Order: sequence, then C-alpha cells, then structure tokens
Amino acid sequence: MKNKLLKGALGIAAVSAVALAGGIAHAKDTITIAVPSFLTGGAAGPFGIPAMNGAKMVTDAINAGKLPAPYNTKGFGGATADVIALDEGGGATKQVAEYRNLVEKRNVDAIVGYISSGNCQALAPVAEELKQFTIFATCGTPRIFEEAERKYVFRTMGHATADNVAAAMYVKEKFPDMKGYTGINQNYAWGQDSWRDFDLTLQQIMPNTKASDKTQFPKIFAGQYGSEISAMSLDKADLIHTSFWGGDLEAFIFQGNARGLFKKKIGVFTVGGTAAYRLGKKLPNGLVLGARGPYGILVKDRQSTLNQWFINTYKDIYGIYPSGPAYQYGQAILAAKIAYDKAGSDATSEQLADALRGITFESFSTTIEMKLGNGHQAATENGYGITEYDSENGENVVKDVKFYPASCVLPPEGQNSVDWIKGGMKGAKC
Amino acid sequence: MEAALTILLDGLQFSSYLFIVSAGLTIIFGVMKILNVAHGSFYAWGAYTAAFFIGKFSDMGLPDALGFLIIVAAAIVVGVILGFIIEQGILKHMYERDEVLIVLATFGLFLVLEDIILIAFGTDPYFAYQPMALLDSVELGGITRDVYGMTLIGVAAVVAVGCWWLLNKTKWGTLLKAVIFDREMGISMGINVPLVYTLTFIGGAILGGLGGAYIAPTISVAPGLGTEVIVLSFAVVVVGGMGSIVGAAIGSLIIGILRAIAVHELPQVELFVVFAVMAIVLVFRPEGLFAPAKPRKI
Amino acid sequence: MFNDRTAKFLLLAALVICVGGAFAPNWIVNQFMFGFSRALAILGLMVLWRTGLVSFGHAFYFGLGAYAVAILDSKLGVSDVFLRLMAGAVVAGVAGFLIGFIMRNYRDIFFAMLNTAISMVLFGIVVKTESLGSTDGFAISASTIFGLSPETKYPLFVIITLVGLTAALAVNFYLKTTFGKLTTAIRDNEIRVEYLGFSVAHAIHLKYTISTILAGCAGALMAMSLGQVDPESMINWTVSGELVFVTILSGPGNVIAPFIGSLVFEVLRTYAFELAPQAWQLIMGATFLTIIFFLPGGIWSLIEKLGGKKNEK
Amino acid sequence: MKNSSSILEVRNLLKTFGAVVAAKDINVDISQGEIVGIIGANGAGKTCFVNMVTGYLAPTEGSIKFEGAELVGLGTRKITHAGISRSFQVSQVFHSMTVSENLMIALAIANNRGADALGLMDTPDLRSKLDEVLKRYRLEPQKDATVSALAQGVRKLLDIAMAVVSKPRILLLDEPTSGISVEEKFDFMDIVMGALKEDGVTVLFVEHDMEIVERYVSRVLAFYQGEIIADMPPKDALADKKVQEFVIGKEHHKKKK
Repeated sequence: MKNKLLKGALGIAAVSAVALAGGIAHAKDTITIAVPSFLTGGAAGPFGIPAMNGAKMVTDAINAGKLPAPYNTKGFGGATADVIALDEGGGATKQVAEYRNLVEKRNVDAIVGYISSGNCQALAPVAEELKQFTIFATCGTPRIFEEAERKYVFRTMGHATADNVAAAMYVKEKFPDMKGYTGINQNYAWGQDSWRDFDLTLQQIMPNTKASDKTQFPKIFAGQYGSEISAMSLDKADLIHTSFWGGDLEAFIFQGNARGLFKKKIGVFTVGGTAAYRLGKKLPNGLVLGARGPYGILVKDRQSTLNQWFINTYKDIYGIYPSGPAYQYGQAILAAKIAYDKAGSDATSEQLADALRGITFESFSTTIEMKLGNGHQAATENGYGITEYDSENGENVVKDVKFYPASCVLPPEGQNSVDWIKGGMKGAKC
Repeated sequence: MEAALTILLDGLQFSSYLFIVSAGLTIIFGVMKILNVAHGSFYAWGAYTAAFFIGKFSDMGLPDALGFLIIVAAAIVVGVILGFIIEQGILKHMYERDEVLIVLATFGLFLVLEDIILIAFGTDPYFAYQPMALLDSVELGGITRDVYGMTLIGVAAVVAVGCWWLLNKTKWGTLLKAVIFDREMGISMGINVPLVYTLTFIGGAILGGLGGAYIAPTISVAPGLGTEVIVLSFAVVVVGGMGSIVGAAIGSLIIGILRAIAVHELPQVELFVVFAVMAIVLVFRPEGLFAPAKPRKI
Repeated sequence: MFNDRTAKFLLLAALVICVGGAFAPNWIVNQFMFGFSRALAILGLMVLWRTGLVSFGHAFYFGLGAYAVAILDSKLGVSDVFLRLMAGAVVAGVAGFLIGFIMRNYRDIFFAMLNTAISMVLFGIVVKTESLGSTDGFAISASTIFGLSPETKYPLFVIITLVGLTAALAVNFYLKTTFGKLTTAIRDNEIRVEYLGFSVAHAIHLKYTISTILAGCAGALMAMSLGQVDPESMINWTVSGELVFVTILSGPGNVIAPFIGSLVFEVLRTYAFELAPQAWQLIMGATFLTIIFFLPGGIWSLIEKLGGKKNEK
Repeated sequence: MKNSSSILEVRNLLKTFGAVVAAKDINVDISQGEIVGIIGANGAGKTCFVNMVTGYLAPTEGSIKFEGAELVGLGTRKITHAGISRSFQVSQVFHSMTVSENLMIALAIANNRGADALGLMDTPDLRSKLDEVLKRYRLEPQKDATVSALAQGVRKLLDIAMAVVSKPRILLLDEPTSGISVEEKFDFMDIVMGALKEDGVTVLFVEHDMEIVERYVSRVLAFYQGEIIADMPPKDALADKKVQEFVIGKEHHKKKK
C-alpha cells in the first residue's frame, strides 16, 4: 500500500517535472487569464456582467483570430487564452486573499479586470509583491499610480479625475449661465472623490458659481432618496452633480423624475452611460451624461471598423448595445493580447510589463496612450453628451457630444490630480 | 413653514418605509424570540416577484392599475410560500435548540436565498415603475412630490393599525400576547403554540415581502437589495425595543424624522443619525425604548 | 500546563506545522496564516459559547484589532509585528472590558444582538469617515520583526503559529482553573453560582474580555497576513456571522478544534469560490445549515468519534 | 439588641408585588443552633421569606439582621459570604457535570471566594475536602455520575451538600423532602440533619410534611397569606386551631381570615 502511494507520488513528481521543463522550453499553447468582475450584488447587472461579456467576447475573437486588423492574428502571442471568471464582491480584504490564490495556487498567467477602486487600491501593492502582470480595466481612483511607482500593474482607461474635470468643462461650455450647483454622491471613497474633483474644477473654471453648502452624501445602496430630492428641490442651485451608479443611479432617476427634479435642475451624471440603454423611455431628456470616457452610448456613431465590429458583435451575442464596462474590459483584454504578441506567449510578467509600458494603441473606440504613471496609466479623451429619447427608433441617444483630449482633462505626468486642479490645471491643452 | 412641512413629510415618508420593513422582524422576534436574518430575503423576494409580474403584465398590455393588486399578491405569495417552507422545513426542528443557533440558521438561509434569487432572476435589474407613474405627482409645500411615495405613509398606518387591532381587539391577539409573555404559560393554557409560531412567521414574512413589493416601483430591483434592509430594520428594532410593535413605530419615527431634519439642515451628519440614535439608546437603555415586559422565573 | 494530551498534541503539531511551512507552497502557507489568525477569535468565542453565550458581533473586536494595526501603520508608521499585535489586543481588550459592563447583564439572544448592534455602530462610523479609510480601508505595509524585514511570509507564518499555540495552551490551562470550570457551571445554572458566593457578572465579564482580546489579536494578525483592511471584510455583521459559523463548525469540545475548524473554513471558502463564482454564498449557507442540523458538536465531535477519544477536556 | 442570643432578627418585613401582598408584618428572632420548621400552604409566603433572607428578593420594607448586621440591600452573593446558605425546592445543580465536579466548584468557590480563581481547581487540598463531603453526604457511589442521570433524592442531597461546603452559620432548606419517596424520606433527613448537627449550623427549613416537622424541629413558624400566624414548638403548633385550619389540609377555601 505504502509502496503504491510512493510510486504514485514519484510518478506525479516526474510528470510535473517534465511538464515544467517543457513549459520553459517551448512557447505555450494556452494561457490562463483571470477576469475578476462583480458577478453578485448590486454592481453585477450594470457593470459586472457587461464587463465580463466584453472580456469574453474579445477573448473568444482573439482566440479565433477574428478581430479586425491590425489585431487579426490568432491568439495571445499565438496561445489560446482560457478565461477564469471570478467574483469581485465581498470587500477588498477578501479580494486580496483571492488574488493571492489566483497567483500562488491557480497559477494564472495574467489578471485583467476589477471595477471597484477599493479593490484596485488594495491589490496594486499585492500585485507588485507577487510580481504579477495585472491590467486594471475599470476602477477609477487616481491614487493607484500617484501614490507609488508600479512595475507590474497597468490601467488601460483614464482615471476618475478626467470624468469630473471633463464634466465641469462641458457644463461651462453648455450652461455658461449656471449660478450655483449641488451634488448627491454616495458616501464612500468614490462619491467623495468625484464630488471633490468636480467642485474644485468648477471653482477654477467658473469662479462666479457657488457650490451649495448642503450637498448630499447618502449611504451607498440606500435606495430611498425622498428627503434628498426634497432638499435639492428647495436648494437654489440649478445644477446637480452625481456619480451614482447601478441600482442607486436608477432609483434616483426614477424618484427624481417622478418629482420633476430634472425639469427644474440640470442633472450631471458622470456614470450615467450604463443606464442609457437599459432605462429606455424612463430616462429623462436633457441629462448631461458621461460614460467614464469614450465608451458606450457616447461612441455609438463612431464608424471605425474596430468600433463597428465591437458594437455589432456584442449586439449579436447579447442582444443589447455594449455599455462602458464592456468596452473597458474588452480593451483591457486587447492590451493583454498586444503585450503577449510582443513578448511571446511564454513571457514572464516582467517581459509582459515591458511590452505594455508606454505604448500607444488603437482600441475599439479610442486611442489609448499609456503615458502616465511611468507608462502604466492610460490617457484617453473624455466626453459628455445630453440625453434625448429618439421616439422614431424607440431608443435613447445623446446629442451635443463633445470630447476633450486627454491632455485637457488629465494632469501631466508626475502630478497629483488634486494639486493639479487646485493649481489651476496648468499645462492643460484643450 | 413650507420647509417645515417638507421636512415633516419627508420624515414621515422615510419613517413609514422603516416601519414597514421592520414590523415583520419585530413581530417574529416578539413571538418566537427569533432574530430572523433572512428577513432581508423576504424583502428581496417580495420586490423581485412584484417587479417581475408588474413588468410582465405591462408587456401584455394589461392596465397598470393592476400593479397594486400584484404588489399585495406578491407579498402574500412570497410570505406564505417562503415563510411556510422555512418555518416548517427548518425552524420547526430547532425550537428545542439554543435561540442563537436559530439566528445562525437564518443567517445560513439568508446566504442561500440571496444566491437563489441570483439564479432565479439573473443579475439584470427589474423595473416596475408603472404604479408610480400612474399616481403622478402633486405640488406641495413649494415642491413636487410623487403621490406614490406619500401613499407609503398610508400603507404604514394600515400596517400599524392592523397589528394593533389584531393584538388588542381580537381573540387571536390575546392568545398571541400570552405566548409572547411566556411560551410555557401559553402551552399550559392549551394554546396551540406550534400553530401560533407558523402563522406568526408567515405573517412576518408577508410584511417583509410587502416592504419589498411596495418599494419595488421606486427602485431598481437588483441583487443584494435585501442586505441593506437587514441593517436598517435591525437598527429600528434595537432602538424601539426588540419585539415591540409600538417600539418599532416610535423607533421608525425618531430615526426617520431626525434623518429628514439632517438632510435638509445639516447633510454632513445625516449618515450618523441612524447610528447615533442606536448608540445612545444602547448606552442608556440597552433593551430598547419599549422593551416588552419579561416574565419572572422562580 | 504542558502535561496533558491536548497540550502535548498542540506542541507537537505546532512544531510539525512550523517545519512543514518552510517547504509548503505559498498558497498553503497563506491558508494556514488566515486560518490560524481567525482561529484566535474562534478560541475566544468558544470560551463564551461554553458559558452558553454566543456573540453575533465579535467582528467589532476583530475589526478593532485589524484597524489598530492599520492606523498605527498609516499614521505612525509602526511596522513591528509584536507592537502591532499588542496594539490590536490592547485596543480590543480595553473596548471589550468597557462594553463588558453592559454585556454582562444580558444573556441568550439579547447578548447576541446587543453585540451585533454595537458592531454596526462601529461599521457605520468607519464607512463614513474618510480619515478612517471609508470603504476603501487601508493597505498595510509588510511587518518587520525586531527591525528586520523578512523576504518571505514564512517568519510571520511561524509567529502566527506560535501565537496560536500560546493562546491555545493558555485557554486550555484557563479551562482547568476555577474560573474556567465555572464556564460550564454558569451555563448550567447561574442561580446556584451566585448562591455559592461567586459573581456570575464578574465571571462573564472576564470571559467576555478574554474573548475580545483574542478577537483583537485575530484581527491584528489577519490584517498583517493579508496586508489590507476594509470595513466590509473586517467589521460588517456578515463577518460576525462567519466567526460564529466557524465556531459552530469547529465545535466546543477542545482548544484544538478552532484551529482545525478555521482551516476547514478557509479551504471550503477557497474552493466554493473557485468552483462557483456566482453561487459560493449558496454553498457556504448550505454547509452552514448542514452543520447546524447534522453535526451539532462540530468537527471536533467527528474527530472524537473517529479517533475514539473520550472525555479529553 | 434586646435579644442578644439571636443570630437572625427579622423586623416588620413587608413584600408586595403591585397589589399582591406576599409578606407582611413578619417579626422573628432565631437563636444560635435552633432548628426551625417553616410551614404553610402553597403561596403562603414561605419561599418568599427564604428568598428575602437570602437576598434573592428585596423586601419592600423592614429589616433583616444577621449577627447584628443588616442584610437588606445585599445581594445573594454577599449574603452567602456573610454566612447564610440555602438549598432549593427544585435542586439547583450543574446538570451537565458530575457530582464531584459540582462539589469541587462549590468547594473551590467556598475556599477562596474567587480570589484565587485563576489557580488550578484540582488541588490535593480540595480533593481531600471533596472526599470528606462525599462521605458525609453518602454520595461516594455516585461521585462520577453526571447529575442529569441521577435520581431526584441524590440531586437533593447534592444540592444541600453544595450549600453547606461554605460552612454557613445559617442554612435555609427549601422543602428538602419534596420529590423524595415516603420510604426514603427519614433516611434522607437523617443523613442531612446528622451532617448539619456535627457542624452546629442553625437550620430553617420549609416543609410540607408534618411528620418530618415533628421529628426534626424544635420550633415552628406557620405562614398564612404572607403572615406568621403561629410561632411555637411543633406539638403546640399541630394542635393549634388556626394552624389546623389554614395550614394542615383542613382548608375551607376561605378568602378572608
């Protein structure tokens, strides 16, 4: 009995030794990419699932060599990628434990994803410690690359500062007569940061306007905004800024709409894009809508082959137009392909990082320049539009879309976002 | 004056919401001494069921007014089915065991029910705005208010009066009070305590489901919506006194009105209202403001 | 202190685990670190449980321990592993001692729920306060040991194992003292204990404080092994639920049980998460119900049955 | 200090629960070494009296002095420390533990009142004391049995043994023979009273059984509706009209005196 066990163990050891040696000698046929996203909880519907769909769709197309040129080569450096989908819920600490499992137990080759800023913030140092090639897809906080220099961590979309600076610029351009503004943002890091950036920017570019002293910060997932809507209705401000997302966003739109809030006030929704396709007729006209960059409804009319392929394929598979998160995850997967194509399918994390650092590439909807954070943080344009229901086609569209170049809404390399805005956004090229 | 009216209405509306979601929790606790963590799941199931059918009926071209019927039906169906299955299938077999173990069992149930919702309804949110759109809005105190939101106050009043009437004006209520005061006494008086338990649990579940179903038209019905409700209803019940209906009503009013004042006058402190009230009550009166009398043993 | 079977087993097991850890893959070392960290909190809850008390809010102390480490790190730059551990224990212990004056008057479900309520207050405050990290929490720098910063996690793993061993031995000894023996006595009959001339309130207060110190240590060690704290994973009521779950899973039979139970929990969660990313809660919940119904004595009762051990207390 | 030999002086004791009067005008002096029986119908206030003397219930009015010191206001624990112990009508023991463990806990607490509670309980000193108690109360055969598996009589013995290990100067026994069969009751009481006599303890016991009362006590307190209606030697008490009417089975279900 004991002998048998011993032989078995030796056998396994020998096989794995051969496999290991083989892996080192030849390019891999398959690689594993872990894609974390919200699969449970309130963020799953509006963010997690579209994101995962986008990632899977792009991965499948790459595996089959079906992406439009110039990405029509098969695979990731020739290797087929397996996607491991996993849930991003449960808090940053839990995600740290899961991340370690991904790297140390499940031995994934690359990790591409994450929506929550809290998770990205917590995982960046872990990724560095474990020397694991990681691309953050959607999370927004600027702190990740401003606080420390990263070697293995990338982010392929602009950070949240751009969302709110662009929002303020759009407001200045379209509503020059606006006198006062207020805001309703969730009381956690995302909402607090968003309001601060928007408020600081307006102080700079529209110094004659005044922020309300009664800005609202309800609890995340509160769902009931009756009192807040009353308070904002009574407020003198004529503009409302919100970074609400998901269920809170939709509940706020329903409740505010029923009470005529958006008829009296201009609503600025920095993450409103995710709701545009889903709410249909229930979305009020005249909202200022962002999508955290050039994604989703804002770029529906862009005619590039890559963009049209993305929209049409997504609509074929999932029956709905792709929203921002689908784009963001899709382009992060694309970035992984570019890195693998350059470095080879057997590349180490170090080689992959070298391959991606500082490059500029054409993504589905926009050009991505990895030029901030020492070449680890993307700079992209950012834009807004105004909602209108197109009764002919029975769907929402945005009009008056305006995009601001990255150099206009993001701080130059090496500068902290908040300091940059406070300092009058020096060096911004609009 | 107008501002005061607005604050009062906002406060009442939020208090009503709090009361509806916490009434079922406190009733179940009062009678059965079970802190039902799965209460949030009843809320979620009520919301999903209502939203699902309101959407379906609307798609079929049926009149939107049916939505109100669906809301009540959803609460009853969810309460009866889930309440019955959980009480008969699980809790019934645990009454001999430690009360705290029962809390844990409901915690386990909560985890299971959360994921079953995900499997049954998917991750995409459901919208059931039709009943709210139907009732339109009015100008009141210088601002627009949606009528649907204000009917919440009526629903809460009906629930409160209904509970009061049931407890104080019916034979059933007398039996229930005997069981609440002392289970052993109830048994010795010949009360069919297992039946009382089953019906109480179903009743509490219906109230939980009603909370979700009634709120559904004003929100996006999405995964995880039950979690928040557990915390809120628990806070109300702790403040009011665990197991006391009057306590739940007063607790809801205190938290709801203070919160409305904060939102209007000093939004920075709004977030701490619930917890501040809870902390103060815990320090000075840990058993809550209206803790029901306990029988003396020995 | 070392001359019973449990103590001997603990010493031997700690030795084997420490040596084994040097050769084990990282992810296994991680599982042991998380498991043993949590086990300290479970050990405290076990002491309470033997008295007939279950706290559904010990995430309060677990979180205090973790946040003590985080705040020391981010505000004062303290990185020494022992200072951090002490801070976690002291902060949680002092809070537990003070709150104990309230808690010692309550029993059963009221005890469980008052603890929940207090933990929710802390959760609310942390989530809403930017200087406490709000929902994001804090990243925690790597711990140093006597001024040295180790290359790998192994030294921390050894320290956690040794802290676990010390705590287990101490609790094992405690359970044999008059105070410890009173644990079961109070559960059985408080009136008699009072009539024998012993203050039940004092005894419960002491047990409560012990359990909070242990929970604080657990939080501090967990924070150090994870390198991250946030309110959702450290203070939320679901964390309290998890702690009680692991306590029930372990069983109250022996001080070894919490360590085994916590490891089983870590492994269970890892695989549930891996196999069913969208339904892992369902797996955990179902396991939970199964344990409550079919294994009321927890894993330890299973071990006793299999090993044929009897009455090792 | 009018009666200097009194170990317990009870004056004008009153206890009400809302409108219900559970004890009224109770005045008693107990001398050192007396064995006193407390009799009365159900609800007459006997257990209430015991509960007040031992601090489980606080009197509404009145005073209870033990060796000259006021007991009213002290909790059960302080009164135990002062030297008064009690047993219970339904034995109050640790049901999931063995007889030895029950007694060891009682001994450990009695020995140091918790001052040394962090010491090991199982010491040779306590062991020898345990053996002595087991022997005196004839509990040796059952010493390793779990209490929940024991017969009612043995539990009662254990209950009393636990009450006396702290060497009280007054012991209150609440219906020691309830739940014990007729054949066993004298054997049982012989064990108990024999052991107590050795220690010279003053004993007050509540009892229904008049045979037991006649045989073991030197004085009887008869309770009726919260008041003491007779305080005399047992022979006189049994012959007393009021006692016969209100206490000993010849009740007429009268609502008023």
